Amino acid sequence: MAADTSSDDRGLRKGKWAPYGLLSPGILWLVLFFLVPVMILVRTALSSKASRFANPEFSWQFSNFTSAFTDYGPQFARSFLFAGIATVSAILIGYPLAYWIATQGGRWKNLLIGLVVVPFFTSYLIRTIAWTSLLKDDGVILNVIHAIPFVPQDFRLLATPAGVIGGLTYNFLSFMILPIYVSLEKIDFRLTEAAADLYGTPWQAFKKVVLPLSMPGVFAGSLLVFIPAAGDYLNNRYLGSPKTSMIGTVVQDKFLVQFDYPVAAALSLVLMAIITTMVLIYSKFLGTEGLAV
Amino acid sequence: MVMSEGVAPPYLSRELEQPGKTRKGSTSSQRAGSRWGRRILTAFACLVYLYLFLPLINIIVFTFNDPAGRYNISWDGFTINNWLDPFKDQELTNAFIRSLEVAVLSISIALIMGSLVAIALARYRFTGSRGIEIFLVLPLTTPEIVLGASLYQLFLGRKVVFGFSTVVIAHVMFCVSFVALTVKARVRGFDWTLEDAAMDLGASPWRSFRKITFPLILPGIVAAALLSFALSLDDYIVTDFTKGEFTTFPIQVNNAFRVSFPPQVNVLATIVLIVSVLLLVLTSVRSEKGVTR
Amino acid sequence: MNEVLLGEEGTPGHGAAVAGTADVVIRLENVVKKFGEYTAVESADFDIAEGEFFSMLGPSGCGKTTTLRMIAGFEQPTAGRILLDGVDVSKTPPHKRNVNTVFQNYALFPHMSVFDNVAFGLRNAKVPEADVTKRVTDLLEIVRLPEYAKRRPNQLSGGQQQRIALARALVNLPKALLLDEPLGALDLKLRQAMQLELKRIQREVGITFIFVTHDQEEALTMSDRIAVMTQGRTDQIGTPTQIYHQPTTAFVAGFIGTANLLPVTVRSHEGTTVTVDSRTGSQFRVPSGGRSHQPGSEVTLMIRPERLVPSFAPVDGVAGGSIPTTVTSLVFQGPVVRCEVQTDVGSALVAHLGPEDDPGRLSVGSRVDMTWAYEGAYLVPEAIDPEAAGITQSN
Amino acid sequence: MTKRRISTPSPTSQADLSRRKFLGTSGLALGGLALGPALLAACSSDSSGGDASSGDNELWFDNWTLYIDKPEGELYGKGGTLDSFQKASGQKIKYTEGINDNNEYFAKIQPLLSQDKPIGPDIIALTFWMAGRLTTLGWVEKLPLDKIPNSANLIESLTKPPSDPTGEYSLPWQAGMAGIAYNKSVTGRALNSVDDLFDPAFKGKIGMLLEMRDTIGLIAMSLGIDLATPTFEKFQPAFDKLKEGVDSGQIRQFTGNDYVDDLEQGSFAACIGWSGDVVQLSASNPDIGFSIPESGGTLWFDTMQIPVGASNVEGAAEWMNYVYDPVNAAKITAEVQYISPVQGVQEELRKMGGDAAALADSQLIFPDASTLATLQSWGNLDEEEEALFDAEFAKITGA
Repeated sequence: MAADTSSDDRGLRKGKWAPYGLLSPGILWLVLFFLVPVMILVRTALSSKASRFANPEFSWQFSNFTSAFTDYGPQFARSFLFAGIATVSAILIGYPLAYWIATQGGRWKNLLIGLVVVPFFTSYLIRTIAWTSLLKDDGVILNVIHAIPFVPQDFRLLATPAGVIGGLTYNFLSFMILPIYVSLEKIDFRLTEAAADLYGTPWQAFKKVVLPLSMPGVFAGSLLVFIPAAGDYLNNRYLGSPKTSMIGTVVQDKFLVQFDYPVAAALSLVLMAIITTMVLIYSKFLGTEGLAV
Repeated sequence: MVMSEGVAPPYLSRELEQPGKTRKGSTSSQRAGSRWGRRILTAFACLVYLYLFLPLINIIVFTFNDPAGRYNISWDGFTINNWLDPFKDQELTNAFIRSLEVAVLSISIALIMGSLVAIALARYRFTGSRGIEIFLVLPLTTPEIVLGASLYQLFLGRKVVFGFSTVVIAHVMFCVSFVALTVKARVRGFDWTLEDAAMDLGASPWRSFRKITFPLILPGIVAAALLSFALSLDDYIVTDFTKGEFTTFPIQVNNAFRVSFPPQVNVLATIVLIVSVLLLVLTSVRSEKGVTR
Repeated sequence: MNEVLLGEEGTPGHGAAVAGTADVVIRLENVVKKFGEYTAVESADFDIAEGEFFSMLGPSGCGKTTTLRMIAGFEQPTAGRILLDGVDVSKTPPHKRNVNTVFQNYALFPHMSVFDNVAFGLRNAKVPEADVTKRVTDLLEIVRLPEYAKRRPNQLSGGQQQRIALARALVNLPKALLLDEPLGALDLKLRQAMQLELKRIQREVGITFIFVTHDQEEALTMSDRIAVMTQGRTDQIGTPTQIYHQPTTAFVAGFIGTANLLPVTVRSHEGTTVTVDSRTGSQFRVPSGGRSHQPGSEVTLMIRPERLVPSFAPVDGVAGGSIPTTVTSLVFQGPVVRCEVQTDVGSALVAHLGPEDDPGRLSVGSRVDMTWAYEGAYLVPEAIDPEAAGITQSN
Repeated sequence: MTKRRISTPSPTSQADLSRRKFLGTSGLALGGLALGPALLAACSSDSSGGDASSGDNELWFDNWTLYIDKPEGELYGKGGTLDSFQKASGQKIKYTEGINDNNEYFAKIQPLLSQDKPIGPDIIALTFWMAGRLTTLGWVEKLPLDKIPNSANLIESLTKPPSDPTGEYSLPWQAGMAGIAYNKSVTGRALNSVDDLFDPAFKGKIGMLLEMRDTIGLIAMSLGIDLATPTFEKFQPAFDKLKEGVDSGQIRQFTGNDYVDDLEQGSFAACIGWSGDVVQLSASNPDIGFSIPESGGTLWFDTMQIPVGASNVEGAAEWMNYVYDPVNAAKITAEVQYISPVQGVQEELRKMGGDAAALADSQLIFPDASTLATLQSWGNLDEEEEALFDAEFAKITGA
C-alpha cells in the first residue's frame, strides 16, 4: 500500500529532512523565546529572594505555589468566573450573529463577517477607554438606564463586575463569532431541510442537527475568549475597581511594581497550567485545527 | 479572525476537494426557519453589530470633540481642528510610527517562518508532526501575561536592553504560531498533486511554486498577515513587559491616560479604522468577483 | 475487445511484445523501487511502442502507480534504468521529461481558466502566444469543449474536467501520455463513455498512452497491450486476448474475468495435446498452448465459465473432459444463468449457461456432469494450492 | 502641573537609537534563523550604544512629563530653561520625559544598575522615597556639592531629608502636597477631613491614589499615626481602615492623575489629590475644591540624582547649580505650579508680574507657616518594611 500512498492523500509527501528544514526557523524561534522563557519562569517560581532587590536564587521553594493559592484565591476565582461569564455571554451574543451571517448573509457573507473583525483593528485599549466614556455615571447609556423606573439612582456600570465582564465580552467577541461562523459555514444546510422532515419544527432541526455540528466552533471560540479574558488586566484597570481585580493585575503588579518575581512566576505558571490543561483536553477531543481561526 | 475571502479556512479546501460542485447558498432564505424567527434573528444581529460598533462610533464622534480639559472623554463642543492636525501630538505620532515599524518587521519575519512551518505541516508527514502542532498552539493559548512575564525573566539580567529589539522578538514569537496555524488551516486542503502536475507540464519547481502553490495559498497568507498585523499593532500586555523605555502606540495611550487623553488618539485610531475597512471592502469585492461563476 | 494483436504469445519479460515491429518509446530495464524496507516494484522490465495504448493493471498496492510515477519522474528508481526514446532519463526531474500525466483527481489548477490550464505547459516551454492560442483551441476542439475556455475548472462537471486534464497534457505533444486511473472518479455510465472517448482521442492524436487501472474490464476494453501486476511483480504482458485466454499465472487467470481453476498433474505431452490427471483421478486432454509440459509437473487447468456446459447439452467440437458435480446455486442474470456447482472433492465451479444449454432442466441439488470442449480448457503453467481450487475472480 | 507623567522617549532616546541601528544593520534581512541571534546581538550592543550617545559630553536629564517650562510647547524652545541653560553654560542637554511611575521606572533601571551598568541618563528625578531606595542600594553617585554653590538657596528642610540624611545623594527638584480634592456639585459642601472620605453618603464615589505614601499617609495621620518613623505594625490601622473602605464599596477606584477627569465628571465626589492638579482644575471649574485635612496632609518632593556610571557628572552639577538660582527656578515654578525648593522664588515671581505674580500668593505653591505645620513627610522605610507596605497596599488595591 505504501507504494501508492504517494498519489493518495492529496499528494502528501513523506519528507525526510525537508519538513524539518522548513520547520526549524519558526520552531527554533519559539523554543528560544517561548519554551526557554517558560522554563526560566519555572525556575524563578521555585526560587527565593534573600532580600527584595536581590536576584532570585533557585531553591525548590514550593511555598511560592502554595502562597499563590492561599493569598490570591479570590483573584483566581474572579478571573475564572469573569472569564467564564464573558465566554458564555459571547456565545449567547455571538452564536446568533454567526448563524445569521451563515444562513442569511448570501453574497454579503464575506463583508458581514469582515465587519465583525473591524473593531479588532482599532486599538483594544482605545476601545476600552471609549467604553469608559460611554458607560460613565452621567453618560448617555446610564442616563437611559436611569430613566427606567425602579432603577436605583446609584446604579452604575463602571467600577463594577458588570463593567469588567462587559468589557471582556466585548473585546473578545470576535474570537467567538469567527470560529462559530467557520463551523456553521461547513454545514450543508440541506441537512436541516432533511431534519425538518424528520423532526418537524425548525427549532428541533436546529437543536438536533445544526447545533451539534457547530459545537467544535463553539468550543474553539470558548477557548479563544476564555484564555485572553482570564489573563487580562486592562479591562479591570479601566472598567473595574479594586473589588473586581483579576489575577493578571496581580501578576503585572508583582513583576513590575513589587519585584516579587518568584510568587509572580508561580502565579503565572498556575494560570498557564490550568489553561494548558483545558487546551490539552480540548485538543484531545477536537484537535488543534479549530484554534487557528 | 480571517478577513475577507473565504473566511472559513476549509473553504479553499472544500472547493478543491469537490470540483464541479457549486457552492451552496442560493436557498439560504429557506433555512432559518419561520419568517418571524428570521425577523427576530435579523433584528438581534443588527443589535450585535450596534454593540460591536458602539465604541467605534464613540471614538469617531470624539475626534470632533473640543475637550475643555486634558481628557477627551466628555463632549465639550464641535471642532474639526483635530483632523486638521492629526499629528499634533508629537510623542503620540512617534509612538504610532514605532508601532507600525514593529508590526511591519515582526510580521515580515513571522510570515516567512510561520508559512514555512505551515507548509511543512500541511505537506509532509513526518515523525513528531503531532507534537509540533500542539507546541504551536501553546503560545496562543498561554495567557499574554505569562508570555510577557516569561520573556521579561528571559531578558532580565542578561546582556539585553529592553527596547525595540525585545518588542520585535516578542511580537514575532506570538505571531509565528498564529501565522503557522492560520496558514496551515488554509493549506491543509491543498492538493499537492497540483505541484506534480505543474512540474509534469514542464514547470521548474520554483516556477510551479510561484505559479501554482503560492497563488493558491496566498489568501491564507494574506489573512494571516492582516490579522497578525492587527495583533501586533494592538498588543499591550506582552509589549508592556518587553518594552523598557520603548513605547508603542497602545503603551503611549495608556501612559498618556494618566495625565491626558488628547483627541489625536481618536484621530489616529480612526485613520487605522478607515484604512482597514477600505481594505476589507476591497478584498471582499475582489473575492466576490473571483467567486462568481 | 481489441483486435490489435502485436505478438503471438504474451510472456513476461523483454521483447514481450513490440518486437521490433514499431519504435520503442519507453523502455524499462529491470526497474526496482523500494521505500525503505518495502519493495514497491520488484522488477519492471518492458518496452512500450510508439502509438501504443498500454495498460498497467493490478490491484491497489501492486506497484502500477509507482511505476507510472517513475516514468513521469516523480519517483526515482532504486535500481534499473528508464529510457525515453533511447535516452536514460532515470535521474531526470519531471519538468525535463517529455511525458505528461493525467492525474487521478485531474489536478486542474483551480485559480486558472480552462484555457490557461491547457496553455500552462506550452507557456512553460515558452511557445509564442499565437501558437499557444492555436494549439489550445485545437486541443479543446479535440476534447470537444471549445466553448469552455473561459470557465474555471470548478465550474465543470467531472467528465469535462477529465477531458480538460487530457487536453492539458496532450497539448504538449508528449512522447507518451501517462494516465493514472483517470476514470476512477467518474460514475459507471460516464466511465464507459469516456473509455470510448479516450480511445478516439488516442487514435486522433496518435500518442502513446500508458494507462494505470485496477479495473480489468477497462483495461480489456481500451488497451493494445496490458501488463498485469501484482505485489510489485509483472505477471504477464500481452494483448487483451492473450491475457484473457492464455494467462500465464493463476493470478492473471483469476484477476482477468472469472476462471475455474483446478490443480492437475501432467501425465504426458504429445504433439499439441497434454494429458493431465485431476485430483479426482479423471484424465483430461488439454491443448498445450505452445508450451512444453514435463510429465509429472503440477499445473493448473483453467476453464472459463462460459466454456462449461451440462452434459445433456450439445458440446461444440471435440469433447475435452467432464466432471460429476452437484448444483449449489442458480442465478438468472439475463443473457446467462449463473450456475454454481460443487465437485465431489469439494471444489466450487461456476458455469455461465446460455439458452442453448437448457438451464431449465437444472435445479439446486440436482446431479449433473459438467463438460467442456477440448479447446475450451487451458493449462496455466503454474501449480496452485488445492485449497484455492475452484472459482477465482477479481471483483 | 501634574506630577505623575507619561513616558515619552524623545526621538533620540536610547531605545530609538538602537532601533535605527538595528534597522540599518540587519535591514529587512529576514533570514529567519539568523534573525533571533541578530536581534539579540542588536539588543546587547544597545547597552554600549546607549551611553555612547551621551558620550559626546551631552547631559541627559530624564524627568516626568510636563515638569519643566516649555515655551510654546517646544521643549528646547527659546527662553525656556533648557535653552537658556545651554546658552549660559555651553553644555548641551538632552531632556527626556521617561518617568511615569516610580516603581515602573525602578523596574526598568534595576536590571542594569544591579549589574553596575550605566542606565544612560545623568540625572533622574524620582520621588524622595524612591531616591532613598536608590541611595541605600548604592546605585547613585555622591553629588559634587562643592560645584553646586547655589544649593545654599534651598529650603533647609528639603536638603537633608530622612531619605538622604547626609544630603549628599539627592537634591530636590519640585515639591507638592497631597490633600482632599472634591467636587462641590456632588458633595454639596466643602470637605476638610479624611473622615469625610468615609462618609457613607459618598459611597462608591470616592477615589484614592495609587501612590501608597499619599493615600496611606493621609489616612494614618487622620488616625494620629506619625509618618516620621513608619513601621508596618504602627500603620496597620491605616491599612485596615482603607481595606474597610474598599470592602464596603465606599472606595470606587485607585487612580493616577486620571482622578482629575473622574472628579470633574462627578464619578468621584471626592478623592485624595495633588495640589498642583487641583490648582489648575479649579481655575476652570469653580466646583472643584482642595483642602489639606485637619489631621494634616503629606508633603512630598521629587529629587535629582546622578545614577552610578553616569558619564557627565560635571554637567549634572552645572545644571543643578543653574536651576537653584532663584531667577531660573521662578521660571520653572511659573510653569509647573508646584512648590519650589528654592528660597527667593516668591520674590522673583512677583518681579515677573502678570499671571506669575498671582501665583506668588497661592497657598498651594507657597504654603504659609501654619499650613506647613500640618504637613508631614514620610520617614525612611527600610527594605523589609517597605516590601510589607507595598504588598499590603497592593492587596487592598486589588493587585
